[in-house]
Amino acid sequence: MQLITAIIKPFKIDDVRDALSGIGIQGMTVTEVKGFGRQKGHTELYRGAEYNVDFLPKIKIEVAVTNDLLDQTIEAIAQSANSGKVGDGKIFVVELSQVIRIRTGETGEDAI
Amino acid sequence: MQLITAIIKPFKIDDVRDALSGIGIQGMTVTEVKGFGRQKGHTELYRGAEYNVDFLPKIKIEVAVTNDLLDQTIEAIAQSANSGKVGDGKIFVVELSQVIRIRTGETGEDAI
Amino acid sequence: MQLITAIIKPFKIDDVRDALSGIGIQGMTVTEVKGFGRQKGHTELYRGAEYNVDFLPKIKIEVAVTNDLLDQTIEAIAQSANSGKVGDGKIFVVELSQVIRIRTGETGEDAI
Amino acid sequence: MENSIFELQYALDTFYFLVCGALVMWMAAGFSMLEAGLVRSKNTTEILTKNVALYSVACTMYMVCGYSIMYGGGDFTAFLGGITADGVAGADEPATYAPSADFFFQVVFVATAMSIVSGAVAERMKLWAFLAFAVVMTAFIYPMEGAWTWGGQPVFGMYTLGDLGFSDFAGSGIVHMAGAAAALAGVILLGARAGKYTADGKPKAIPGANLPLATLGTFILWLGWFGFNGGSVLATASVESANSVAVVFMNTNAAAAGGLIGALILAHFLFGKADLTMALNGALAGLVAITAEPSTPTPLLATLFGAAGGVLVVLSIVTLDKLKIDDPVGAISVHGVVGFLGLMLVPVTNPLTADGGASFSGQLIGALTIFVWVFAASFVVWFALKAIFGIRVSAEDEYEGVDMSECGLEAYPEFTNA
Amino acid sequence: MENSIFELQYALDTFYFLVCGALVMWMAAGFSMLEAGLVRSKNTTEILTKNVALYSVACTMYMVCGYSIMYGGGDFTAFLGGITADGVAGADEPATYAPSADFFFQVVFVATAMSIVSGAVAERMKLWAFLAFAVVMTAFIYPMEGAWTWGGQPVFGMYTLGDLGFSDFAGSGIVHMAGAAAALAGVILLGARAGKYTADGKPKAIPGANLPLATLGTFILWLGWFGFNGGSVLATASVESANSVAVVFMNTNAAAAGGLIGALILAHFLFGKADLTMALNGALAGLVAITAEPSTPTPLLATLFGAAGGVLVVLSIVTLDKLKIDDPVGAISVHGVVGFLGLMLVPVTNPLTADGGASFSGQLIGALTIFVWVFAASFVVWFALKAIFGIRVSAEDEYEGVDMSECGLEAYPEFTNA
Amino acid sequence: MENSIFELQYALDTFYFLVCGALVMWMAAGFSMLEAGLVRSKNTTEILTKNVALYSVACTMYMVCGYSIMYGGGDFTAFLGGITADGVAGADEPATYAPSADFFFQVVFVATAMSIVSGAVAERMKLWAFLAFAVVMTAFIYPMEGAWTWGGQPVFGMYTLGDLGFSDFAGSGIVHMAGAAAALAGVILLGARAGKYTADGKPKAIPGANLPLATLGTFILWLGWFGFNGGSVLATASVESANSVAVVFMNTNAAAAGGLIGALILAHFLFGKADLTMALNGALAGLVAITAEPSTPTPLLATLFGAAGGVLVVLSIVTLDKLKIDDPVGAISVHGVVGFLGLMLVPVTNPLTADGGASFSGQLIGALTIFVWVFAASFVVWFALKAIFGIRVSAEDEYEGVDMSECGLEAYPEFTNA
Ligand SMILES: Nc1ncnc2c1ncn2[C@@H]1O[C@H](COP(=O)(O)OP(=O)(O)O)[C@@H](O)[C@H]1O
Ligand SMILES: Nc1ncnc2c1ncn2[C@@H]1O[C@H](COP(=O)(O)OP(=O)(O)O)[C@@H](O)[C@H]1O
Ligand SMILES: Nc1ncnc2c1ncn2[C@@H]1O[C@H](COP(=O)(O)OP(=O)(O)O)[C@@H](O)[C@H]1O
Repeated sequence: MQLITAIIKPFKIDDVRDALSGIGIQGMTVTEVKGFGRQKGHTELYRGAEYNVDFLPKIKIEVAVTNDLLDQTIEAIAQSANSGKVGDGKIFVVELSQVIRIRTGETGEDAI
Repeated sequence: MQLITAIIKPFKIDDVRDALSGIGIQGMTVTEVKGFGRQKGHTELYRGAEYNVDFLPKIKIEVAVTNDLLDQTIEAIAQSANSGKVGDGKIFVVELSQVIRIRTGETGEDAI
Repeated sequence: MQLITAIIKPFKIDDVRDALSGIGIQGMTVTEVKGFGRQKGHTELYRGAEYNVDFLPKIKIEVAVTNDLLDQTIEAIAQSANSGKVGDGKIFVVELSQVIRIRTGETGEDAI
Repeated sequence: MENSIFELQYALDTFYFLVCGALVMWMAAGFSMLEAGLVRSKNTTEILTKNVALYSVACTMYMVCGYSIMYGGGDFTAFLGGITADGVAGADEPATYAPSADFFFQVVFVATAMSIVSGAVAERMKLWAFLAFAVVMTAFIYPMEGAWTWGGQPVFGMYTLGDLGFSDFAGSGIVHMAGAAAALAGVILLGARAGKYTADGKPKAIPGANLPLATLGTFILWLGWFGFNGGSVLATASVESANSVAVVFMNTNAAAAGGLIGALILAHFLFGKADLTMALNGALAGLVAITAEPSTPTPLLATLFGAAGGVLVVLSIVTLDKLKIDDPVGAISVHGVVGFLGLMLVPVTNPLTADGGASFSGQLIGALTIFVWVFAASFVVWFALKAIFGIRVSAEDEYEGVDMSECGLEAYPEFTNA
Repeated sequence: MENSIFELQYALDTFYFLVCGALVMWMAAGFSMLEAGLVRSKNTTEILTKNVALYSVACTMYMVCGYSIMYGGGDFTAFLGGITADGVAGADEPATYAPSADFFFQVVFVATAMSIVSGAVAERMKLWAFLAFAVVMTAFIYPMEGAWTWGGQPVFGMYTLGDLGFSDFAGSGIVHMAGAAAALAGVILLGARAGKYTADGKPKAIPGANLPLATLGTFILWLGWFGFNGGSVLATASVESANSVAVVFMNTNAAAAGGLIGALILAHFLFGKADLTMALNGALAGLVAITAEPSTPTPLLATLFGAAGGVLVVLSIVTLDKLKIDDPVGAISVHGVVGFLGLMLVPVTNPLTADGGASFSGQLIGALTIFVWVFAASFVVWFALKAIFGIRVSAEDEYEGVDMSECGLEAYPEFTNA
Repeated sequence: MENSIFELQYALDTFYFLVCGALVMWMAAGFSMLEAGLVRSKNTTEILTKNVALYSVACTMYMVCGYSIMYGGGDFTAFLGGITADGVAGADEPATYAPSADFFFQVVFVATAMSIVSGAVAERMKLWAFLAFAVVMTAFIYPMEGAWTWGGQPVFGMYTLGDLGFSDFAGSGIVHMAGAAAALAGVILLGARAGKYTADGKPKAIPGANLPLATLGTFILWLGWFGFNGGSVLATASVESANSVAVVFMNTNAAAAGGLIGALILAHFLFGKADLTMALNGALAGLVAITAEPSTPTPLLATLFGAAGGVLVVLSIVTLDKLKIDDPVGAISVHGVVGFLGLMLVPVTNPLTADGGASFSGQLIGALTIFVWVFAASFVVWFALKAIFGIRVSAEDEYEGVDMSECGLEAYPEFTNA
C-alpha cells in the first residue's frame, strides 16, 4: 500500500477529484498549504510600501492506494493537475506499512 | 520509529488526545483537513440554488512513536476515535528513518 | 530521495526558508498546524471562566530532497529553527519511493 | 399666531420623536452585532436570523395588538385605523405630537426588550420556537406590564404602581429587566450549552468568534440609547423639556463611560487582563443603570451610577456562570441584575414628593411586579413550547452549529476550517 | 413676529432635510456592507472600493451638472454659485428651506441609485469601467429621468408624467427601478460569473463570505430609509406635514418588517430552511415596495405591501437565476422587480383625484418611461465601454479574485488560506 | 408670545446640538472600526479595548476638569453642578440653548482628538500606558489649547489667537492636528513596529487584517463628520444659521468625495492599483481639510479642497513611512499634515475682515501654537511614562500580538491559524 501526496494548484482540485473518482478512488484527504518553488511569488504595493507574496496557495491531496492502483492513480493526478505552467506541483509517494479503518477495525488493503 | 497519521472526526479530537496522554504519548501535531470518502457530503440550498458540500471537515493527527508503542497507540486512537458511523476515518502508518529534536539535537528514539 | 518534515515555531519560518535557500533548496511546502508537546499550553480567563490553550500554533515544512542533500538540509533546518526553548519542534524523515513533477512528467531526482 | 406656534411645537416634538425612534430602531442592529460577535462562528447565521426576525415580529405584533393593550385599553380596530390620523381615535385630548410618531417610538422599545432574550438563549435554541415565543412576548407579555406601568393601568385591577411611588423613566425595569426575566425563564428550561461545564461542574470559557462585531454592536447600542433615554422625556419643544433632554443625553453618555471604566478596572483586578467583553458589558450596564432616571443626577453622579452598574455586571456574570445559568452574552446580568439596580437608584436623585418621584418601596414593588409577571408568563410559554415542539436543537446539531441545521448556511463559509 | 415664525419653520425644515439627508448618505455604507458580505472574500476589497468611489463620483458629478439637469433647466454656472446663497439663483419663489439642504438631500439619492448597480455586476467587472459608467449615470442618465418625474419636465418634450397620473413619492421607480435597469443592462452585457452555472445550465450557489456584514448592511439601509422616505415629504414644520412624516416613518418600518417575514416564510416553504440572505432581501424588498407611497396606507396595509414585496423578491431571485441573469446580491429583484410592484401599489391607497394621486395607467407609463430610458441609455454606455476598453476582467483574474488584480490587496489577508 | 418663540429657538438649537453631538459620538465607533481593520488580527482586541476605554476616559476627565479649564476659567465645583441647570453657573448671559447640550457636544470632540492617537501607536504600545496618557491629554493638554482658541483665552497670558486673525471653524487644527501632534510625540518615543523596516531601512508593508471594517469605519466617520462640522455653526434656529448649517453639510460631503477621488487617482498613478486604504484615508483627509472652514467655500471649491487633502495625504503617508515614522493607520498624515493644510486654506475663502475671518499669518501662528504646545506637553508625558513604566510591550508580546498579552483574548479566535 502506498500513500500518494500531491501538491497541486488550488483551481485544479475539482478536476483531480473527478479524475480520481473516474478510476474508482473512493477516498482522499485535502489540506490547504502554501508552496515555495520555481514559480516565484510576486511583490505587491500596500500604501506605497512593498510586500512579497513568497508562499503561494496550493492544495495538498493525500490518497492511500493499493499497490496495483498506484501507477494509474499517479497518472490520473498528473494528467488532471497539469496546466503546463510553472507551479503545477509535485507528487510524492511513500510506502505505507499499515492502514486501519477506524470504524470497522479493518486493516490493510480492506481498509483503504 | 513509526509515524502514525490518523484522519478523524473533529469532535473526537479531545477524546483522542486524552487516550494518547493516557498511554504516555507526549507529543502530537494536528492539522485541519477536508476529507472525501464513503461518508457522502450533502447538498445545501442557498438563495434557491444548490451547492454541494463534498469535502467534510476532518482532523489529521500525526504522532511519531517508537516501535514498541506502535500497536498500543494505534489501538488507543482507533478506540477513542470510533463513533461507529461512516466517516470515522483512517489510520496510516509509515516507517520513519530519522527523528531529530531541534532544541537539543537529540536523534532517534530520544527525540520522540 | 527523502521527505523531510519539520515542525517549527511560526516565527522561525523566514529564517528556515533563508537557510534552505542558502544551501540551494528550491522548493518546499508549508502548512499551518497545531502542536501538542512538552511545551505546555496556557490557561486564559475569558469573562472569568477558564479556557486552556493546549494546542500551540506551529508550522510544518515539508521538503523533498535527494539523498546526498539530506544531512545538510536537516542540519540547516535544525540550526535555523533552534531558539533553545522548549517547543522548538521536531524533524521527521521518511523514504520517498517516487517523485513526479506534474508539469513535465519528470520523475525521480529530476523532479525534486 | 398662537396656532403657528402650536404647529411648530407639534412639528418639533414629532420630529424629535422620530429621530429618537430611529435611534432606538438602530439598537436592533446593535444587539445583532453584539450577539453575532459573542457566539461561535458556527452559530452566527442563526443568531443574525433570530435578530432580524424578532425585530420584524415585534413590530408587527405590537401593531396588531400590543400597542392597544398597552395604551389603548385593548380597542384594536379603532386603533389600527386611528394612528394614521391626527390623533389616536378616541383619545380625550388632542395630541401634541403625531400619534404615529408615538407608535413608532413605542414599537422599537418592544423590539429592544425582545432582543435581550435572543442573546441569552443563543447557540442552542430552535429558531422557530424562539420566534413563536417572540410572538407572545411582543403581542401580550410585554404590553401587559407596559399597561401597568407607562400605561397607568392597575395590575390586574388590584393596585396601581404609579400611586405606590414607582417610577421608571425610560425602562430599566419595564424594558430591560422584563427582557431579562423572559430570558432567564428560557435559559432555565433550556439548560447550558454543551461543553460549558466540565464534568465536575466548573464553568468553561467559550470565546466569541468576532470581537470587532461585538464592539461595533456596543457602540451602536450606546448611540441608540440617546434615543431610548432622550426620547423618553416625551417632549422637547420648550426650554424646560429641551433642558431635560439635554441632561438626559449628557448623563446617558456619562453613565456608559462610567460603566465601561468600572468593569474594565474590576476585571483587571479579578482576572489580571483588560477583558474587552467585560468592558463592553460594563458600558451597557452603565446605560441600563441610568435608564430608570437619567434626568435628575448630575453628570458626576451619573458616571458613578454607571460605574456601579459596570462593577455589578462583572460580579453578576461570574456568579450566574457559577450557578449554571449559561448566558453567552451576559444579557441577564446586564439587563436584569443591573436593570434592578437602576430601579433602586431612582429614589437617590428623584425621591418621592408631591410632584412625583420614586420611593424605595415603590421601586421594589414595581420591580417585583414586572419580574414575577414576565418570568411566570414566559416560563409558561417556554414550557408549553418545550412540551409541544421542543425548544432545544439536537446534540448533534448543536455540535455542528445551528447555522447549518436551522439556516442551511454558514456565516463565514470561507474562513473557518473545522 | 410672523417673520420669526417663518424663520423657525425654515430652520426646522432645513434641519429635517439635513438629518434625513445624512440618513440617506448612511445608506451608502449599507450598500457597501451588504455587498461586501454577499460576495466571496477574494472580491471584497474591490466591491468596497467600488462603493466608496461610486458614492464620491455621484456626489461630484451631480454637483457639476446632474442637479441642474434635473431641477435647474441645465443652467450650470448660475447654479454652482447659487446653492450656497439664500436661494437657488433664478428661482421664482423664495425658498422655505436652505437650498443647499435640498441639494444635499438630492445628491445622496443619486448615490443610492448608483449603489444598486455595483452589487449586481460584482465579482467580474473591471473597476475603472464601472466608475466610467458611474460618471455617465450620475451626471446624465439619472438626472434626465429625474427631470421628467420629480423635476416636472416633459419627457423629451412629448408628454408630462405628472399629468398622466404618475406618482412616485420617494422613488421606488425613479431611484430603485432606475438603478436596477442600469444594472440589468450591465449584467446582460457582462454575463454570469464563472462557475455560476453547471455545464447543463443549472444555477449553482456561490455563498457570500460574511453574513454578519450583509446583516449589518441591511440594518443600515433600514435605518437610512427613514431618511429616504421620511425626507421625501419635503417639509415637516406644520401639523400636517409632521403627521405625514410620522406616518411615513411608521409605514416604512412596518413594510420592512412585513417584507422580512414574507420572505422568511416563503423561503422556509420553498427551501426548508430559514434563509438569512433571503430574509434580508425581503426586508429591503418591503422597503422598496412602500417607497412609492408610504404616506397613505395604514400600518397594517404597509405591512402587507411589504410582505408582498418580500414574497415577490424570493420568487424573482429564483427566476432570474434560472434565466441566467446572474446578480450576486439580488439587486435587480429587490430594486427593479419590487420597485415596479411599489409603483403599481400606489393607486391602491392613493388613487387619482383632483388633488393628485396616481392611476394604474399613469404608473405603468411612468414605469415604462423610466425603465426604457435608463435601460437603453445604460446599454449604450455599457456597450461602448465594452467595445472600447472591455468591461470584464480576465478569466484568470476572476478566478484569483478581483481584489488582487484590481486593488492589489486582499480584504482579509490573514483569514483565508486558498 | 415672544417668549414662546424664544422657547422654540432654544429647543430647536438644543435638539440640533444633541443630534450633532450624537453623530460625533458615533465617530468613536468609526475610529474603532477603522483602526481595528487596519491592524493585524493579533492586535485587534487590544485596539478595540483602547478605543472604547479612551472614549470613556475622555468623557469622564473632560467632565471632571477639562471643560472648566477650556471654557469655565477653571472653576470646577460651581461648574459641575451648573451644567444640569438652565445656565452655566455664573454665566453672564442667559443661554440660548441647554448648557448640558453644549457640554455633550464639546465632550465628544475631546474623544475625537484622543482617538487619533490610538491608531498611530497601535500594535506595540502598552494598554495602560496609553490610557494614562489619555487621562492627561483629555483632562489637561487638549483643554489648555482649547481655552486659547475656542475658549478665547490668551496663550499663557501672552497673546490672543483670535486677535491675530486665527480661525478654525470646527477644529482642523484644534482637534485634528492636536491629536496628530500628540500621536507624533508618542510614535517618536515608541519606535516603529518590529518588521516594519528591512535591515537596510526600506519600509515593508504590513497589511491590515479586515478591510470591510476599515471601510465601515470610514463611512461612520464620514457620517459623524456632519455633526462635527454641522454642529460647529453653534446655532440653527434662524434662516441665516440654518443656511450656514446646510452649506456646511453640503461642503463636508463634497470635500470627502473630493478627497477620496484625489487619493484614488494619485495612488493609481503611483502604485498602479486602486488602493482602497489610500482612498479611505483620502476621504478622511478631505474631511479634515474642509473642517477649518466648511461654511464659506462653494461646493466646487470644497470638492477641490478635499481633493487637495486627498492628494497630500498619499504623499505624506509615503514620506512619513520613509522617515521611519511608523503610523499603521496614517493618522498623523490624515489629521496632522492635512489638518495644517485645512488651517491654511481658511483665508482663501474667508479672509480677514472687520467681521472676522482669518489671515495666513494668524493661521500659521495658531497652528504653531497648537502644535508646539501639544507636541511638547505630550512628549513630556510620554517620556515620563516611558521612563517610569515603559510604554512598549516586550518583543515577544509584540510578536505574539498584544491581544494575548494585554487582553488575554484573541479578536477572531476561530479564524486565524498561525
Ligand atoms: N522539494 C520540494 N519539497 C516539497 N515541496 C515542493 C518541493 N518542490 C516543490 N514543491 C511544491 O511544489 C509546488 C510547485 O513547485 P514549483 O517549483 O513552483 O513548480 P513546478 O512544480 O512546476 O516545478 C511548490 O509551490 C511547492 O509547494
Ligand atoms: N484512500 C484514502 N486516502 C486518504 N484518505 C482517505 C482515504 N479514504 C478515506 N480517507 C479519509 O478518511 C475519511 C473517512 O473516510 P470514509 O470513507 O468517509 O469513511 P470510513 O472511514 O468510515 O470508511 C475521509 O473523509 C478521508 O479524509
Ligand atoms: N511524537 C510526536 N509526534 C508528532 N509531533 C510531535 C511529537 N512530539 C512533538 N511533536 C511536535 O513538536 C512540537 C514541539 O514539541 P515539544 O515537545 O513541545 O518541544 P520540543 O520539540 O522542544 O521537545 C509539538 O508542538 C508537536 O507539534
